[in-house]
Amino acid sequence: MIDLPFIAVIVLIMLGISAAVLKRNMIKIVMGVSISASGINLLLVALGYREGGVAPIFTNAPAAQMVLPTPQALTLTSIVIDLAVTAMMLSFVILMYKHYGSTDSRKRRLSG
Amino acid sequence: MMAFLLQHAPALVIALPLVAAFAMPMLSRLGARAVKAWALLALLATESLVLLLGRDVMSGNPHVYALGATIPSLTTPAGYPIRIIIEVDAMSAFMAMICASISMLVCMYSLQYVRKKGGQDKYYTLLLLMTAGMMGLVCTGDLFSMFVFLELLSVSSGALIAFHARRGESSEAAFKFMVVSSIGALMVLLAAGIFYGQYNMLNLAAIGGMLRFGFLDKVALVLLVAAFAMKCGAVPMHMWVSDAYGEAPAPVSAFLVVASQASLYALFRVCFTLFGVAAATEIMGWALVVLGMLTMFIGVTMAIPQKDIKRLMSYHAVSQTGYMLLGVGVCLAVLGNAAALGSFGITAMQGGLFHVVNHAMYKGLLFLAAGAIIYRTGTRDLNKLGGLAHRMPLTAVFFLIGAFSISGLPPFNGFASKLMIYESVFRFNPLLSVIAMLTSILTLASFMKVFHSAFLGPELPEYRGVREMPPAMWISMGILAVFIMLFGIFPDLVVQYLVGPASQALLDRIGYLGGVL
Amino acid sequence: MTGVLITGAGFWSPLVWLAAFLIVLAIVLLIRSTGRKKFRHGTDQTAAFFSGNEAPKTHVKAGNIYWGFFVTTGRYYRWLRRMHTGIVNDYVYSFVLIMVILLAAVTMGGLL
Amino acid sequence: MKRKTDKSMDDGMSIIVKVAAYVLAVPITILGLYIILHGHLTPGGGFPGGAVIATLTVLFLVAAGKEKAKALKKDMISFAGGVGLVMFAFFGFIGTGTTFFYNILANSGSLFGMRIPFGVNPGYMWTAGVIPPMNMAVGLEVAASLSLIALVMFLYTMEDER
Repeated sequence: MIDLPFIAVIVLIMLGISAAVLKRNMIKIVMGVSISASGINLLLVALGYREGGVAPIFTNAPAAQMVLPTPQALTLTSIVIDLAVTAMMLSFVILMYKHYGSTDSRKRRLSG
Repeated sequence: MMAFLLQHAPALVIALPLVAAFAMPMLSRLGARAVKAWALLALLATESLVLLLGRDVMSGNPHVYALGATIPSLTTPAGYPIRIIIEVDAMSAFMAMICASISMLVCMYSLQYVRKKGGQDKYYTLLLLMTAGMMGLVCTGDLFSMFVFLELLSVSSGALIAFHARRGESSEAAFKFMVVSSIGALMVLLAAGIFYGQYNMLNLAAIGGMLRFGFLDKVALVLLVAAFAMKCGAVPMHMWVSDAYGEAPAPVSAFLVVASQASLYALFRVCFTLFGVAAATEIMGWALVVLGMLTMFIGVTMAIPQKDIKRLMSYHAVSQTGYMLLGVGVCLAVLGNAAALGSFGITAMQGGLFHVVNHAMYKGLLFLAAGAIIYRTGTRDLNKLGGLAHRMPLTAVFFLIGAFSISGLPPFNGFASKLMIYESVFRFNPLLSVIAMLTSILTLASFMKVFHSAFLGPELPEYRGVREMPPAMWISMGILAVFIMLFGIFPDLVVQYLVGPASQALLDRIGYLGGVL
Repeated sequence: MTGVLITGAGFWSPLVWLAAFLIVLAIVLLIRSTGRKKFRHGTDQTAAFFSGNEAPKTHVKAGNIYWGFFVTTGRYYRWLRRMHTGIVNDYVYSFVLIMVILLAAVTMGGLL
Repeated sequence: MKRKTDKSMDDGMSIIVKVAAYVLAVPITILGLYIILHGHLTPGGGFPGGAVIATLTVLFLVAAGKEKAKALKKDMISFAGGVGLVMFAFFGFIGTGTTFFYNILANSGSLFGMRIPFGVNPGYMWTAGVIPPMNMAVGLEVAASLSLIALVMFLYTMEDER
């Protein structure tokens, strides 16, 4: 059963990338990137799990082996970065919608 | 004081531009002049720190710095590396020097180029953030920090590409750039996760020391190589480059070239230091060589028909990246074969790394020259330009220097590095060398097209009022031009004191691992 | 020796090249100076020869340069244009494609 | 792309929504501050707490509408963000006597410098050295930046529809 999170991770990443490849709506492309990022965050959190370990919170902690909080720190950092990236991409979509009047990725002016 | 600065220089070169960027929203209340002075001062300080650090590192004294430890060199307090560890060897110092120098010159150029009302503080904040991202990317010794700095670099450069947001095209270019670079960065994070799951480590040296090279490691290798090759613009993942470089403001394009070089550094670091001989180096080396050949040829042939001056130059930036991939890829392919490595592998790598610094300089000069044309005439369409040499002779001279250098004409610096690549690659596979030379010829042809259509011909009536560019712009371009000449006339000294130690450091995998463990 | 770059198979000395360049330049200037006497500005000598007619003051625009080259390589360029669509989905697709090819190469290479 | 003017959003939503938003503002602020201040004791810290406080801005924007939103000064918000970031960097730099980011206050006995007794503990506030001040700096920065993002996007999209 321990492999279940990893299967979910692969499914999420594939889902996100296929949305970025197949969807024409740019907002859906942004959503695809976000879904991929969530999949990778899930991977990092899943890697932090150790059987019999205690969550690395010092307050009220039982006297047992604590897990190393590195994956949690990584996940938090990655969430922050993902937020910044998503906000950036959405603002570009807003700007493009204003100029081109469409959120279709095929309506572009730069090519060749 | 000097010793203190030197000891903490690895952390300070990243922290200084970062803090300068943080303080910018407060300084912006003092007006545009204060903002410009602050940005230039911060980048000057970074540059001098990097030079101080680089001189020490190049003399065979790599620095390792553990953030937050009781002493800076305490990397393994419990027998394994913890904390964020910055490791600056000669290769990192080499790249850091390029990044710091170009960022300073770009900032100097921007003082008069960027005229947008109300956006000045944001522009310089983003420029400083980009510098910090690059510095972090080339100095860090940790896979996760690499991801963080890569994203810092992408986000700030994405915002700078869309700096002139009233043009729809720049938002479009920035959007495409952000989508591909965030997916690439996610793949780097996925690789970091794969390594963490197997070895419980994120430090490059520690992972390198424990590498088993099973299936998952191969997957991680592919993810990292594909992501960094995409970030440096290898064909067929290069399409974002022409959009982003073409639509960004001219100094930002010059700086984005260096950002791509930083990704290239990460690619080399992963291939040589993290995996080394243990990886399927022959296959990986051939993969890089094939990518390099495609990049070179398709980049240059796409450049010839372009009508937008900056888009043309961005395809050349793609094409030149191919030379670096070729040179270093050949070295990677013969890494397991000591005889071949000694006879031509090291020279090929030195040629590739020499081309990195040359490319950063001449491509920067060319983009800045294109910026001067756009600044004075207001158009970037080559069909509308003509006869500018009558009015802007200095720009024409600088453009010619850059064009000769990128086409590999003696005695400019591009010739020296290209000659090293041709001759060493010829002994690996003659066909590759022939294609590389053909690419150079096509490069010259396409730059002659630009020079003819923009600068030569009779004076056009619409550009009668055009003047020479303002001083801050030509001073920064002049510095670049002088360095291009110097590097062209004394290539042996550059190879001996800069490129040689860098290539040695890249090959010295044991030394890099031993710095931390 | 200073000023000599070892380039794998041979060497490259910019200083020698510069010296040779200067010597050739001096010879060229010498030859040029012998012909200066017959040269007069503002006469037909300086005008371009255009079948005896007045040469038009036109500028060849960028779009017309290398016209023949593009005619001969038309098929290659049509293929390139098809490749450079400028659609963001294709950008992501090519990235995924390269990743798959590399993965196949690296894992299959281990088996061989 | 011109759209029909939608005046209904200029003054925000109905009075019920406004009152509910104002009532909710207090618990949201308290929750955010709690998460920031206890960042070194419980899961959370500067980023989540700051994000919670930034939802306050979003709530205000949605409830009060465009006209009131213009009262928020973008310069002031970005200034606050800069203060937070510089504070964070300052706490990084004060450790430079030892190493960058060295936790100089931990176990020193001064502010936030209490030694932690080993074993089960109820959570002591004055511990962890420079981490709580850094959390506060990050909280300020994140609250300001996310508010700024929401404000700019809100004003920009509203302008678009005029």
